[in-house]
Amino acid sequence: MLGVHPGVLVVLVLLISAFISPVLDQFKFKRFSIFAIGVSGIVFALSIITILRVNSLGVEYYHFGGWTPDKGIEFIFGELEALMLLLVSGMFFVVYIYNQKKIRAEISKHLRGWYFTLAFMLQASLSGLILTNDLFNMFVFIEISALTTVALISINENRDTVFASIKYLFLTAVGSSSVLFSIGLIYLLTGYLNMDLAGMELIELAGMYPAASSMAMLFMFFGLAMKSALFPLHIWLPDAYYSAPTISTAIMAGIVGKAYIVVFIKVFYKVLSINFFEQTNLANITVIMAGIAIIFGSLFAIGQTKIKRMLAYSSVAQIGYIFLGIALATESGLTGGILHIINHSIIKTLLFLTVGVIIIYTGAENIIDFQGAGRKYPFTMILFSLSALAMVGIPPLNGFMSKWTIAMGTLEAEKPLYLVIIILSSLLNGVYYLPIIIQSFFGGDEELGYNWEFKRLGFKIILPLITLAALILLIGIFPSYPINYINRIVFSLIS
Amino acid sequence: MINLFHFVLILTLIVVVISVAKIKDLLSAVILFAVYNLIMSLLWQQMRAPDVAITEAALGAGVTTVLLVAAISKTGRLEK
Amino acid sequence: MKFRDTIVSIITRFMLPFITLFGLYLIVHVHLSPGGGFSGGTVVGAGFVLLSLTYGISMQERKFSHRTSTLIESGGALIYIILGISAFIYGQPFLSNLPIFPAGTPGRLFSGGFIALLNIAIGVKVASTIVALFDSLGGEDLH
Amino acid sequence: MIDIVVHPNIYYFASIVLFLIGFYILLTHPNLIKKVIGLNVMDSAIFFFFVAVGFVSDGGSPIVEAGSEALTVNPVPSGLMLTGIVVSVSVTAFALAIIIKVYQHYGTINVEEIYVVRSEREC
Amino acid sequence: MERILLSLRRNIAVISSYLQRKIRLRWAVALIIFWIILTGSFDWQQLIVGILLSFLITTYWGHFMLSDIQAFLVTRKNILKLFHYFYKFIIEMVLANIDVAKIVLSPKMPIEPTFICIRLKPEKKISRVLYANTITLTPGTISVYMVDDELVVHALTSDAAHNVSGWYMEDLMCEIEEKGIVNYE
Repeated sequence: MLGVHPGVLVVLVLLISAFISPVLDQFKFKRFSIFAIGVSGIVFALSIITILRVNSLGVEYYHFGGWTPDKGIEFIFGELEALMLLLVSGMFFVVYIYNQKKIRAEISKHLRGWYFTLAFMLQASLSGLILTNDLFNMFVFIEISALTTVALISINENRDTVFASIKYLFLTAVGSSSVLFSIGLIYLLTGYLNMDLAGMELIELAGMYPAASSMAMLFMFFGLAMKSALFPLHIWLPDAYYSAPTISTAIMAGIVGKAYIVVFIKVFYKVLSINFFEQTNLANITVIMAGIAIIFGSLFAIGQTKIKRMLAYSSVAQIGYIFLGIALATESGLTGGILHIINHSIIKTLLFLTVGVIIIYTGAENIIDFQGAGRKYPFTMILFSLSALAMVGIPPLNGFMSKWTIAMGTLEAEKPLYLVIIILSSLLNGVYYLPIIIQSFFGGDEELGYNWEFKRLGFKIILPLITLAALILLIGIFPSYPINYINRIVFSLIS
Repeated sequence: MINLFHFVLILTLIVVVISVAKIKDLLSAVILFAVYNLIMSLLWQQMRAPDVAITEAALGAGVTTVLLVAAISKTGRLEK
Repeated sequence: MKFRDTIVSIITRFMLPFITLFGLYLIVHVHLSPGGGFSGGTVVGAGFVLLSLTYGISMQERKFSHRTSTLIESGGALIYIILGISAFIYGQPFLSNLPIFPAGTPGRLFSGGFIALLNIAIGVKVASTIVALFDSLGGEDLH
Repeated sequence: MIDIVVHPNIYYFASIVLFLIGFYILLTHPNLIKKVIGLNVMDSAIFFFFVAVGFVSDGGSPIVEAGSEALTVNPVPSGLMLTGIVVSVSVTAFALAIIIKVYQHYGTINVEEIYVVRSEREC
Repeated sequence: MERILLSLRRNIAVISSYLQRKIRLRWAVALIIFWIILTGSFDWQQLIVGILLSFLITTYWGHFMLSDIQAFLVTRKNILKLFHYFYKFIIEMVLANIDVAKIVLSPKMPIEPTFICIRLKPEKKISRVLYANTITLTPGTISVYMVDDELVVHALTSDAAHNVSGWYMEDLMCEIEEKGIVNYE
């Protein structure tokens, strides 16, 4: 059927459930967690169908309202989009299952319906952001996701969250404004808002109007880098990640930033491609910024005393890796970048979820409090260690594969300095992750035996944690399948 | 070729915005900002975009001003 | 505390129906003249804001309670999506015009397919959102 | 109407000037409400830019009468800007709501004073 | 005694509901006229939607519109008076505009802003408000605040302030009120 595409249904189902939840809330509906699991399960199934359909039928376009692409909004279902859609809906599914118990502790009762409205809206806007092939529609989805993210940060109102959210709101609004300005310039130059058509026009026009096109590029770069927290523009990130409730943080760290990076890839490889990689120096500047991000993110992380802040700064470094891979614009570099989007999403989500378990049961927010936590909560801390090691890049785990591929990319681009930076940063990662692991298992004074906590955690928390850990291992041990898939994406993007 | 009226409106806009930036009293700044939005909507009407003009007049000059005044009445009037 | 100025209260009572009608005019005439769901909804919502500014939040609560506004807000969005989805029945993409809404002659009111219906949904949502926004920003202290 | 000869790019120039003034307000004023105003100025400058992109000198309003084929301005940018204005207003409303919360928690809406309050608490 | 009171009250309720229906109909007519002015056409599609919306609005705002304003000012008896009033009003407005322009343009700027409080002769709220708005619309004076029959007026010069009390327009308004307003209660 022409009318129904599973990928479009993803967005629609989410929007409908977002608007149904306040109605249900008014009628004293209680079981929002189960409702959320159901909806996100459906969405997850739909995105699996989407990726299968893309595999069998190739790239498909969906035109809203039956308008032609030069007039109307267009969704694209390519391989990159399908993969990222699967990532987003999978991560949300996992986080919702985990939410079951967590939400009772962190979010007060009368806000739960509201919380799920926001989360559904966020997921819908992120899915739309990934799928859309229209520049202005992209802007609208960016704004929706920004607003819902701020609302998710400040859902528990206290001194830290209001400050973090106002900071994030201002910076993200500046970012959106500059994205919109850039879209205006692109529209002025080409007369199209469709990404493919505008990109096609820009190939010829960029040479004729270098000032306007490079300005469009600069504004777009500034806006998207601000949103995805590339190093000097990351200042909103630590506050936001630290003060938000842990479930919101897991969503933000694992998924929200990644969607903006996907948009970055789409815009800079499809629309502004020629400009970006041949006529200007912006790609080189991005590489340098990414290198600084990798080093300084890790250095800042070492200095932190709060565990969530440390993880936030580690995110800054990892976003640097992703941008490094993207901006190198070589085959391996881009492959590594996209693979690292997936890997970092999985690893960071698992890190925040495990830390969330510890925070919920012990209230430990400082790194020092983690002494001996491994003996009280061995299962959680083993998974924490696994993901931390994956983040450092220990060989059989997935973090190693993406870092390795990015390192190959630096050699392909003949920038060996960045290989050194990657190795150095891995060492720095080790410096701040390993002490926590060692302290948690061997530190502390208490003479506690190992006390497995399966009963206390319950199935609904263990299942998502184990799933994510299994994914880390699977991608680490059998990297060829995802890498082959991503290679196809990269081939279509670079050619 | 450009209409003289447009030119005058644009100059007024810039002057108003600079005075918004310079004024210390927040309430006056908000009222000047409403003036700015009204001039903007007039300009858009002159530039043959009537639907944007009507939306700007309703939202930019109306709702935004009301919300800003509400916020100022809750926080404080003078910029320190 | 009630605002006791007779001029404002009488004029509010006198103007409110006209304000509402003007908002509805903007919403219904979306495909014929400038305006549309958003501007019209804002005008209607501004009428309610005027009401609560003049007579206090209690009067507004009587006419348009918080619960109603929440329900209507979600309802407007849901109507929009359902109208869009109903195109699936005819095998058309999302938000296509349905065959049951003929295009009509341009320039007359019953033309433009279901655009007017979509804008009514938008207008309903926007009006209730404006009211909710004003309430949540603490409009009750202003009058 | 009187016409004077100025380059038509004055619209783009003006919008960029307004954008920069808005950005200046956003950056230099420590007061949060002033920052919100600056943000709005920036946004409306961009909307102005879009309207200018669609503007055709001597074009009529894009309201189609039956059978007429007069020159009209491009309706697409102004249609987009409707959405843009909506988005900007919702960001403003949200920012103001959070600003009121900031005032309740910190007793001030001046960013520099908020930093002072925060650093005092951490010491 | 109680029974009599009760029946009286019920009668009043019946009368007032009848009147409300009548007044509601008048409101609907006014709204439809407004609608026709807005749309500028007599197309049957427009008219149907207009009538529908007008009745929708009158049913929604119904009680609110009517609970205080007991009746319309316009009746068959006083419509000529009203036209006369508006005629005088426009003349006054032009004259006062010239006055204010003189004051503003003169280099000395002889302004002495004053507040005065006057007692209004008209008895109905609606006619008071109409009179207060007349004062506002004639330049140089602005009616600031009105409670019951006290009206605070801000005037640009003391002459204007003196002229406001005992203005002949007020007597005109009283005449309109006497002839026009049927006291329904």
